[in-house]
Amino acid sequence: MTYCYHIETDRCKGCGLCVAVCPKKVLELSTQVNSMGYFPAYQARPEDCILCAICCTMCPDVAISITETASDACP
Amino acid sequence: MTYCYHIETDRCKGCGLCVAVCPKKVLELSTQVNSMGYFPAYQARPEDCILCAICCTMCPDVAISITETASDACP
Amino acid sequence: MAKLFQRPKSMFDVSTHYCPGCTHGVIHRLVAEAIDALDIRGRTVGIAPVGCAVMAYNYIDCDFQEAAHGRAPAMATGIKRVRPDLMVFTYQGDGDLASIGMGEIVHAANRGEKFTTIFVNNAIYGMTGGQMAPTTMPNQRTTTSPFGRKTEEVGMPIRMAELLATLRTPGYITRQTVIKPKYIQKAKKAIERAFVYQMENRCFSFVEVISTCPTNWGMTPKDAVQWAEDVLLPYYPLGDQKTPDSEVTEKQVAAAGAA
Amino acid sequence: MAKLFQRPKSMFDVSTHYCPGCTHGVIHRLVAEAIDALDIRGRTVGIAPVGCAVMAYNYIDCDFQEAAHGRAPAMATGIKRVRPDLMVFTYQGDGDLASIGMGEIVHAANRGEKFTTIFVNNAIYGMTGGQMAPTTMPNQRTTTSPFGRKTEEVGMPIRMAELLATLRTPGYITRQTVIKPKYIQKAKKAIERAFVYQMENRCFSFVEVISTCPTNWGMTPKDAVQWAEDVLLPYYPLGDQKTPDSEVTEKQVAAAGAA
Amino acid sequence: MSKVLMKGNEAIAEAAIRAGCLNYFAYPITPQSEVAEYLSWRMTEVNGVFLQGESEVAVSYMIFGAAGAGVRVFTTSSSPGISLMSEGISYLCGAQLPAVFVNIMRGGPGLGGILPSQADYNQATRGVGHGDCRLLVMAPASVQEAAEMVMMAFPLAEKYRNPVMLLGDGLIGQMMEPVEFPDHLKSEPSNKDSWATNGIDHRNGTTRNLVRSLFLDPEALNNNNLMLRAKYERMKAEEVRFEAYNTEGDYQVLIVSYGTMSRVCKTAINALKGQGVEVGLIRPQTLFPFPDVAIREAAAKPSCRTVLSIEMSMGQMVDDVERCLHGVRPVEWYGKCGGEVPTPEEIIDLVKASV
Amino acid sequence: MSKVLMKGNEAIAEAAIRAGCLNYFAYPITPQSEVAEYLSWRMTEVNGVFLQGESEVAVSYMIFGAAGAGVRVFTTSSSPGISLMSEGISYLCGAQLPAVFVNIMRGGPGLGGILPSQADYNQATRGVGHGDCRLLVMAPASVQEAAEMVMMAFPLAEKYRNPVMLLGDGLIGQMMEPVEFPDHLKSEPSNKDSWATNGIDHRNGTTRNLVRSLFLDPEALNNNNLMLRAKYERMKAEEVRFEAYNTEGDYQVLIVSYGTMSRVCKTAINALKGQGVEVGLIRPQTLFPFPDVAIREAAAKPSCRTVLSIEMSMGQMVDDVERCLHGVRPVEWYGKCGGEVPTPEEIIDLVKASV
Amino acid sequence: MQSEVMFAGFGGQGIMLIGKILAHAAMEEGYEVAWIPSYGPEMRGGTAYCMVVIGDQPIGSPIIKNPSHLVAMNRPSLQKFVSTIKSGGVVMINSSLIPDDVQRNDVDVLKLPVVEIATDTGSSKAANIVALAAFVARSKLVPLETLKRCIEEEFQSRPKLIPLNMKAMEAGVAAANK
Amino acid sequence: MQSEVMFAGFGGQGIMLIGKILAHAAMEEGYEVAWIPSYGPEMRGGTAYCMVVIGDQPIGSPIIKNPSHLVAMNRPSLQKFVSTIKSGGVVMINSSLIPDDVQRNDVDVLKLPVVEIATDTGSSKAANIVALAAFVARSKLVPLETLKRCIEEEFQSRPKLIPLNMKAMEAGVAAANK
Ligand SMILES: Cc1ncc(C[n+]2csc(CCOP(=O)(O)OP(=O)(O)O)c2C)c(N)n1
Ligand SMILES: Cc1ncc(C[n+]2csc(CCOP(=O)(O)OP(=O)(O)O)c2C)c(N)n1
Ligand code: SF4
Ligand code: SF4
Ligand code: SF4
Ligand code: SF4
Ligand code: SF4
Ligand code: SF4
Ligand SMILES: [Mg+2]
Ligand SMILES: [Mg+2]
Repeated sequence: MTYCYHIETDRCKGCGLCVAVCPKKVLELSTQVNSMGYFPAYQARPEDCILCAICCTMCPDVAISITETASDACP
Repeated sequence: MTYCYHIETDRCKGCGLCVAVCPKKVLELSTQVNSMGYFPAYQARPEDCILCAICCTMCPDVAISITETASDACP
Repeated sequence: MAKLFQRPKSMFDVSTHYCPGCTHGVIHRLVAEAIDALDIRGRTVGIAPVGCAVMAYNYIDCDFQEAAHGRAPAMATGIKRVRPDLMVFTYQGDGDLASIGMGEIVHAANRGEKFTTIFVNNAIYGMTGGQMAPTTMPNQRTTTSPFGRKTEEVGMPIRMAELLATLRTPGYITRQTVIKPKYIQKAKKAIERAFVYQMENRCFSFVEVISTCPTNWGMTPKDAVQWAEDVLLPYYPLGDQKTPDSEVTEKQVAAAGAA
Repeated sequence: MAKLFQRPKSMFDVSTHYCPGCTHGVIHRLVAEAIDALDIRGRTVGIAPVGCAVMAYNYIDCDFQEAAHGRAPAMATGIKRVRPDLMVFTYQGDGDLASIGMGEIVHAANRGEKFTTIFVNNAIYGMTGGQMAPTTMPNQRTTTSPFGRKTEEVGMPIRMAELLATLRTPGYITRQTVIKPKYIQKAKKAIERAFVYQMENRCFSFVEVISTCPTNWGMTPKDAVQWAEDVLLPYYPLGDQKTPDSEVTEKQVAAAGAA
Repeated sequence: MSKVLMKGNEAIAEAAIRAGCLNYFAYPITPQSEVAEYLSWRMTEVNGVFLQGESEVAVSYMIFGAAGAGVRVFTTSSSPGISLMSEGISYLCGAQLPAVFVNIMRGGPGLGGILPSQADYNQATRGVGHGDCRLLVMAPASVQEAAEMVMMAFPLAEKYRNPVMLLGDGLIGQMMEPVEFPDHLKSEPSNKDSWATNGIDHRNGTTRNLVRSLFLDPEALNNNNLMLRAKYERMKAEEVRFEAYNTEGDYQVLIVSYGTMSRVCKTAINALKGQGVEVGLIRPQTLFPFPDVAIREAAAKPSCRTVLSIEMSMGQMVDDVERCLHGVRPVEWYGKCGGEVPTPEEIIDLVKASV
Repeated sequence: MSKVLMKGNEAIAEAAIRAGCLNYFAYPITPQSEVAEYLSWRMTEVNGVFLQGESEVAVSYMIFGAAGAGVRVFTTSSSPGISLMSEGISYLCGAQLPAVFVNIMRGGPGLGGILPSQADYNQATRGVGHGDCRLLVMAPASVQEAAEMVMMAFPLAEKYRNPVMLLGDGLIGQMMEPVEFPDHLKSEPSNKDSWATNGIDHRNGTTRNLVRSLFLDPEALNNNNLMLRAKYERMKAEEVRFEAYNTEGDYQVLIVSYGTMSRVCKTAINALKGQGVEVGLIRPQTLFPFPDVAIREAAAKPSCRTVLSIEMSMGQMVDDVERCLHGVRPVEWYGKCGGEVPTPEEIIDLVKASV
Repeated sequence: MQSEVMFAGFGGQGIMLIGKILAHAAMEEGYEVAWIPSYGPEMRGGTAYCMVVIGDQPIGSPIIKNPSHLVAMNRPSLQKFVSTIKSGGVVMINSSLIPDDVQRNDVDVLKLPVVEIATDTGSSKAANIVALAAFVARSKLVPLETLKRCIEEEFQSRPKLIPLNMKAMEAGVAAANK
Repeated sequence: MQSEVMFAGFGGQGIMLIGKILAHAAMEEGYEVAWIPSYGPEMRGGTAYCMVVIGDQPIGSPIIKNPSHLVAMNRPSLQKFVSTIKSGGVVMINSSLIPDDVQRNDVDVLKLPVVEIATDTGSSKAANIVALAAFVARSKLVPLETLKRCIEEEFQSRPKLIPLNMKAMEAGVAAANK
């Protein structure tokens, strides 16, 4: 079983709320603009992520998901 | 000085509220219809009246007045 | 000791259209007495409601506007904002104020508009023939609740004084009645006080007055006052809900809590 | 322990029109999660307000009606009375519910209509560009209170949960917020609970949710959540104002007091 | 069913039930409160929904909600109450919801009076709400016709997915006349599954329905309006109803009048016949769509010299009459507004003066 | 005063102040919220009254109360908001109170959209409230004209003791154009002591004033209505305003159009001139009273073959055009509603198709 | 042919009801009928009246300036309406409350102390039925049998009141025929 | 003669403001002007645009299908409007956000990285002023002196911002003239 943490870049509005609430300071905002003209969040330090889903809970745009997959790698 | 107690018969709607509240049971409703078609209140026992004005306070039609006059008789 | 009693000066010497024993008449007189006592007839504007008191201006002798159903507080706001020197009161029934006019009274009260509301609660729509009001008692029969007010279906009666008293801004909120002389004396003082607060530009003031509607209750005037005492007063307790003094501290609290 | 997280099934997979960091999106998600949790999508009707959430139906996937400004509770009443088997919720902003819609929410609540209201209080008119709302804080600047809300002129902010809780009939009245994850968890439970009470046909249920409007507050999303916590929460305390259980006893009291 | 003597207001209430409408929301107002009073017990008998709303504004949206949920629903009110419903009526039009609104008109403007009037003609036929919204407006001239029109109103509302208004004056509501509820006017509510928010499960479906009037995209909004316009044009083609009275012979004067007022005109016409003066009458039964062609043709009759629009208003329908006449004959207005209905004698004098 | 570049909404706000109106009550709604936003600080500067009401219903009665108390007062709103004010407007008419209502129209019906529209023509000119109430309705075609009409509106409202409506479309409110506020349009509020409830002492009087619209006696109500009718007839005689454009020569087509739409038509007319097609335009500046005679006469010009009523609505003013033409020429409607304003190119094609 | 009857009196005298019963009876007899109330000022007290129109043709104007008959239950009503009544009509006067005489001799005046008559038969509240019955007995607008049936029907929901009202009817008829 | 300029970009880029400044400057020069905003959906984000019409005759239709010039501050705007511009017009492109080239050779294309230019002069927030100045320098619709005065006037209430915007203006002019 693998957990897949995924931020849908084009759905993210770069509000930074996830960055602020992550207990592990995993997240940062990108300097690359997305298709909507926002600077999306990304896991700057994915290795620190404890998959607590706090960022998911906070994200107003439901841009973050954590899924499980039977295969080794996330899609 | 004379106190004049007066019920304006044509203004009275015969509701009987004054009759009910008079502490001295002075008032009664007449059996004579007035111009509006009501049976007005009158002082059945004026001698018992203590001029407390409770009936005046109660009357919704401001039909009762107590006035003072310098002359001996009320107008 | 003998007491003198006469029609207040600011009341026209005419008979009213009210039904026999309807206590609207008493409340009119108390308002007129307050106007006389404070000697403000020359700068008072009354607002008559849509309800049995729609023609209150035929009885109380000061400037008057006639409201649309429920909108008296908005009109009073309009007047008072542009002419703060005028004394403005609204006279509203329970259908008028508590049903269609709920939004207007809550907001005028909450803005702290400096006018006075006389709220005549007779637990029914008088003028239109006895339909149910938001203040109609549980199981009370009316022409639109022929089997009695079913609270499971339409809820419990609304207590306006309590409701408004939860707002921070309004200053004087009280409930009185005029069904018996002893209450009338107190109601008179409350109405005067409400006008005084306005005069001092202190606060919105609201006097709920429990009243009767013998006609639509289907009772004699005597039974009506008794029913009001037995049934209405326990649910609609008399007394001040809020006075401007208590408000002062409230305000400090609020200020502290806020930005 | 790792947690899974995905877009709720009753949420469309589209991006919203909300501003970055606007917490309307979180509240939408909680509603959709509740619909999923109770498996009621097939019999739920949402009512979208006039406000930033006017297009809530583009995001939550169940039957929807679009209300006129402030009238969602009347529409919900219409639906629920003729189709009590449907689950109905309104989603309303503070301008919508507390200003123009005051009459409708008070009366729907007081009749005990068996629907659920999600009341999004962001202390401002979001959609129309940041005008003052009845919930705007003292001294808060808005486009129609450019010098800050002056409470001497327009009164203190209205606390809807407290106001509705004074009514006897409504059952579940609570205030929550979604400005931080810890609050979001509680808000989620409250929304679910509100739907459950409706499902059990018990009472009117009302969840006020303190939300942000970074755009019209003129703040970054981060500053906005902080301002909400520092300034709004002290004036708008979180927690249940009323639950149906406490109501049961209330009702007995009322019955005793009444006719 | 045999005839029963009923007040117009009660007949309207009963007719709605006979028409299969078991849902009613209203706010009391004279002269139509009897509808609510009647239904407050009658709906209990038939297991229907009766609710007194807190205001006419709220009621209009209770109607919206219920209509949107797919049931037959109606309300009744009187002039000021209808003004308060105007935003809601515009919303119903915009969202294409069927419902029936009854306006038992009283004197206006403002609080006005409670006696009969026809001064909401303009509002009903044109301005009841903002935007391009129109109601199909029917105007009964008797209690029997009021009952029948109510029964017709529901299927019409559903045919067009548009609110229908019954425009009666206070006398129609207050008068008692014998009435029967024709079986042939009973109808089943139409299937609304394609658009009503009656629950996805209820439709055994998977996709949701959406009832709305907001179209932020200008093209979408224009299209919605074009669709509405097409419906209104279809009403004009299919729903015009009127009665022609004494139009067979050669008349010098044509009266256009509706509702209670038209009955007074008929009495006058009969009396004038006795005096050798022939007067024709077109009585619009639908005010929108208006019987343009019928009136123009009746006015164009060579014998006819003038047209009178007689209304219990200060001159409202007369604009429509002028409009549809295209100048073939001059039109004059006569009317009163405030409760006093013009008498047959007045009409007789008026006609005599104009021939 | 020199010209300043201003949004229509701000110019309207400022014009009211220049016109001596220092009292404003309103509820926010796109596309006119800038009026309130502007006045929220500007009224502070001039010691005036600014209040955001809790709803349009309440605002209409704040206006009533203030107007009844004898001050100049106005409000602004947009389509759904005006519907909610319709009961109040009827009350103002009935009680004969002067006040100014600005409607910056948006798409309808229902929630519709927020882009410009002219679909409240019917409501403004006829049905805004119940009963025989009419507004004097002015329709500006530029920011400058909006400002001037606002300044004219107050004395007109007082002249007739009747509400006046300024009917603009969203573009008029949102556009910036240079504007100046002509000194000659400034005016003093009239003396209202004979009827306003401004306090007995204020009038140095002893008898009170009464502002009301209820007349339970039918004759009294009829009389009130006759008085109102007389005012409306006087407006028809004295207040008709319109602009005639390119009507000197011989044109084959006459366009009737107002507001923003008329500017588009002018551009089209100029372009058509270049192509040898002459088109006349009557632009009503008052919608009630309507320029009946001007339009009929312009249409009757021998060269003119047809009339086009071009509106940002689904066909509303066209009824008035049809009415006033008395059949002298056929009239056709063209329009769009929902935000997209028909372009000059569309009008050009339309005219070409009809000649 | 068309007859119009004006019923007038104080609110509370049961004016509307007797108008309705007459209309009902006429309808049962196959006539066209209309019952038109005054639903004046939304308030109590004042004068109440209703008009009943009975005809063999559809009824045109419900507004009638000169009714055929009058049933006047109080003084103001008599004064207001008596001069409007068509020649040959019946004018029924409740002499219990109306001292006046009628100054016309082209109408058929019927003066009866209906309150006293009603009181004698059991309750003054049935004075309206006394008046109605007397009026019908005199005007013969509908058969008394039909009237009786309609009165009974009217009180169907309160059957206890039927005997009283039947007695009142009989008394009214008897008084009119005296 | 009439010219129309379409200013388009994201909400927040200051599009409305530069349109207004141009309209103001043109007014000062004695032209007839109109500034017409898109006041689209009552919500944030999305594309914002405004049209400035400048003419020597009263301005007719405020609705213009084919403007003379375009100032495109983001990619969607360029894509949406570029094909509508009249032959001979100026198309000014914010190349900081728009990688695309224009496929027309009947217009005068001016590509400038206005964000970078603005950043270099002090703040990326002044990118709009850079664009405006560059556009005016190229199109010559109004004298640069007048434009300068109007920019100053616009920031009168926040005088601290004036030097920054003056620099931005100069940089824009310089870039356009390069
Ligand atoms: C908009 C509108 N709706 C309804 C009415 C009818 N109406 C007149 S008075 C009234 C209710 C009066 O009841 P209340 O306010 O309790 O006053 P009361 O007569 O009991 O003193 C109603 C519903 C109206 N005139 N206007
Ligand atoms: C009758 C009416 N009045 C006013 C408006 C304009 N309007 C749209 S949304 C809104 C306020 C929205 O504020 P709120 O309810 O707090 O919602 P938010 O956008 O803050 O979520 C207003 C006044 C309208 N659409 N209809
Ligand atoms: S899941 Fe938890 S640890 Fe991982 S990024 Fe999100 S908030 Fe941070
Ligand atoms: S909370 Fe969501 S929208 Fe905001 S930055 Fe994080 S992922 Fe993006
Ligand atoms: S004054 Fe007092 S004692 Fe005299 S009648 Fe009145 S209540 Fe009775
Ligand atoms: S209280 Fe007044 S109205 Fe009533 S009976 Fe006594 S005097 Fe008459
Ligand atoms: S109906 Fe009721 S409230 Fe109205 S006057 Fe009569 S008793 Fe008083
Ligand atoms: S305007 Fe405010 S409430 Fe509306 S979407 Fe933006 S941040 Fe949210
Ligand atoms: Mg009441
Ligand atoms: Mg809000």
